[in-house]
Amino acid sequence: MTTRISRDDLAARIAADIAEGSYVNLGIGAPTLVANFLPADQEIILHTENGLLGMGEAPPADRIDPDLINAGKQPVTAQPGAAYFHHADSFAMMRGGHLDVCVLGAFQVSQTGDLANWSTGAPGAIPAVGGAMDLAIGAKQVFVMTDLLTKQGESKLVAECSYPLTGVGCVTRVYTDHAVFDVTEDGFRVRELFGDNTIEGLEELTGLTLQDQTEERQ
Amino acid sequence: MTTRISRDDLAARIAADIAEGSYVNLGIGAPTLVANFLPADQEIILHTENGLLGMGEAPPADRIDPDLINAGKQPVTAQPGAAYFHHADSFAMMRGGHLDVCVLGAFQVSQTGDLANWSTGAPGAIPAVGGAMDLAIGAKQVFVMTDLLTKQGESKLVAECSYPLTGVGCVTRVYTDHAVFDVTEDGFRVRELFGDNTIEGLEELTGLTLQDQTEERQ
Amino acid sequence: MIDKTVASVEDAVAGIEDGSTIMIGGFGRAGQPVELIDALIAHGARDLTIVNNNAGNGDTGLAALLAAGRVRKIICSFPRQSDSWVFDGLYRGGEIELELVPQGNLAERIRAAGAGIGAFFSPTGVGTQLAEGKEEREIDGRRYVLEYPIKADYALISALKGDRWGNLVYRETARNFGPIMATAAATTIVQVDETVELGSLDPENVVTPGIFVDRVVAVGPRRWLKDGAFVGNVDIEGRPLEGANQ
Amino acid sequence: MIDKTVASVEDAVAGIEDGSTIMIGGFGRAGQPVELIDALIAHGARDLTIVNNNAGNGDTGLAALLAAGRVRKIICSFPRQSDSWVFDGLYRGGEIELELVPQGNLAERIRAAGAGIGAFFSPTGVGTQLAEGKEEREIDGRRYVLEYPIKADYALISALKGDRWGNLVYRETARNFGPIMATAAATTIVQVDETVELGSLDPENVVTPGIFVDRVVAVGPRRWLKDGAFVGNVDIEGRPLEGANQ
Repeated sequence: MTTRISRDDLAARIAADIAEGSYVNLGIGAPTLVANFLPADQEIILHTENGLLGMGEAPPADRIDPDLINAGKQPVTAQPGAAYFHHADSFAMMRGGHLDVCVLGAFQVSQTGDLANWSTGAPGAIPAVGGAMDLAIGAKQVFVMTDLLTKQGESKLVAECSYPLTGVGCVTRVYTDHAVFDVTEDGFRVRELFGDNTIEGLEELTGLTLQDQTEERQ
Repeated sequence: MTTRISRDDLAARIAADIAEGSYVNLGIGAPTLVANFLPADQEIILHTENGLLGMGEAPPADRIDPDLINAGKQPVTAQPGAAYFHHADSFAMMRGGHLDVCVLGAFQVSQTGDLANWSTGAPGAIPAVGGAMDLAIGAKQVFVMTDLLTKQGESKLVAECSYPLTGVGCVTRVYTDHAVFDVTEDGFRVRELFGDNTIEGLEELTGLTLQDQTEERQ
Repeated sequence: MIDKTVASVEDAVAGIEDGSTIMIGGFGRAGQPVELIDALIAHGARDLTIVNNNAGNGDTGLAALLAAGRVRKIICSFPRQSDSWVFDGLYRGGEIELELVPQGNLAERIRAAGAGIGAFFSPTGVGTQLAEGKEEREIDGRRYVLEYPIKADYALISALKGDRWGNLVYRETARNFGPIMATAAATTIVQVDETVELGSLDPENVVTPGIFVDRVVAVGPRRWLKDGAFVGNVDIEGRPLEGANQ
Repeated sequence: MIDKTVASVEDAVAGIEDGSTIMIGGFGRAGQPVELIDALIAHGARDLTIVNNNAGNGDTGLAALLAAGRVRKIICSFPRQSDSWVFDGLYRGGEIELELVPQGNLAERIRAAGAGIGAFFSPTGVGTQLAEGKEEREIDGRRYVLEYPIKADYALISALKGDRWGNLVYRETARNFGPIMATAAATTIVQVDETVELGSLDPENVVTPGIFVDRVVAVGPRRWLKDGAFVGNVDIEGRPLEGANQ
């Protein structure tokens, strides 16, 4: 029985939902993988909040440019048609709602679309927020890419987040290794099931009442 | 008896008070004349709020460039070392207190430094404010250049402005054809008398009690 | 392939609805998107709210739009000019509504709309008629008034060059309101002298990144430019000098 | 003649007082003014409040300033990184104060200081721990928190080229916080790879106009550049690749 897809398959699944011409910010970590699956024959423009639109792939080792990095501080390139700008302009772009999609990781997503992804709230941990809160509220569609369950088997989809919030009511869709969920006024709706997953099985895993939207889409 | 200096002499007097290296905005109208008297061997950088630092003199007739104008919509040139920017950046520069001096015209200046220069408040007049209110609050020193008296012989220096205000407590110094006045916590202080003017004579013309600061400066 | 270029100014203004709020770039004539305004007049949309620094000059461009009776309200800083007779007549006749905004507050309110700022405290206008009825607050010993964003359905702006992604560069003080208006409108429509190949604008020098731009139309060079170089021989309104070598 | 260039990094940081608030440009290592930071360490000012996106990487630059015990407080968005051991140690030891600000609010608060804005309503952080105790308001159906400007006594930033008026251009994503920090400090100090003749920077492409700049010092090109061209052969920290043709 298959109930989980791989992280690469999940990245590919997300990439397939991003229309040509979209302006997209891929968060640090797993969401960065989505770039590998964007179709080469389509133009999708990547934004990195440290001041670049039209971000390209990583350079070869001898062409690393320390002045040209992404938000994860990894070396990148700039595509023809790129533009550089300063941090206030970059975050104005995000906060002003000009990005079509951003893809973020998550510790938890609540059924009202609250996102927790910046702090576990563990005592003694050093807090660091970066652009997470700006990204969370700053795109027309906020996609979350995450495993459905923690390593301890707890659901990351929750009735209410117990971790410190990144943003309130901001998530539009959650792509997990088990299924894809839309955040709606009625809570999570299952948009697509991967492998042998069932609505009932997911309700058991998450402890939530889920709406079934899978048929409507077929 | 000489009690008034010419407008050109007044412009020259103001120019002499502007230090090399200053960033200066000259308001529309008479203040524009000050540019003619800035010493050619010194670098003083002129700002025009429609998006240029390093504004130069007017071009010859066959070199007028409709894309290169000042705030009065007159043709100008750009000096080596100039920079162009958009309107939000230009007014951020003003509002943020980065200009050293601006020189403005006035209908009235009150002894607490209130400025009225954008509207006579006459019924039926079409209002227009432009950048006047931003300039009034937007430079480290706000100089006013004006005749002391209206054509009707009324003092433009007043206890309290009767015309609609442009800015509150914003004027630092008033250059008139009769004398130069500093705005202080104790009201107007006469800094310099032109021609045969006396403190007493100016008190009579203005109806105000004036402080005498002329000796201190000598 | 992303291609934001459109073939004609008619295509560029297609779909603009009656009742729209439209930002129009330019400071006086500099940077005014005259060709797009002419197309908007021909297009016929009415009951418009216009955001511009001025309220039209002479009988062309924005003044012609006003003269055609298409504008219900104008938000601007400096309507009254020596050549603003069209606006003056409408205003005195009570045929147009005016919201007068200090120029820097106008610019910052437009930027705020594009930057997702809910409102901001500005020191400009404090204690004046133009701040009457507005919330006031003292912060750190200085008085401020609360100003709200101005957003628009459309922006019509003019730039020097653009590529098919909508990246733009401007020319001299014709830049003025273009870059901020582009950020504040749901649909931004740009006339450029010339469209250029993607990749030919230096990414360091792009002033408006394409993310803010929806449609780009090439309208040909200004009369005072030739092959990208300034040749002059015009007056400040861009009319050829008498006897000039045209 | 205006000449903002100074001869050495020592001259550039001269006069910085104990207790100053200092903005330091850079996002991680990109755009970090390492030479100026080294000069600041040698200069000796202490009890500093630092504004930076991060809290130092490795053992050089900002991390070295922290290690030298000069910093009382840091205002930043992302202190914890894989190589932020210097900060981590100080923080856990209670030897440094941290004000954590979402990155976009950090940038906008710096801009607000430079632009004379008294405060602004931001949607970022609403309903989170980082908005606790802050004024909140609903505007047009959306919730916002009120954020105040961050200003500084000094800004230390890094640019690619500058002229004697202080006009600056940057390189790629090393631009980041430089242009806004330059506007928000009483005294802005810039290290550039190279100073250039006045007039050689195209006025259309100047990113920071000289009005925001007080001192400019040339520190020579980055290791990955030669005669203005990118040559590579370094790792992401700018260290030469083994066997690279240096």
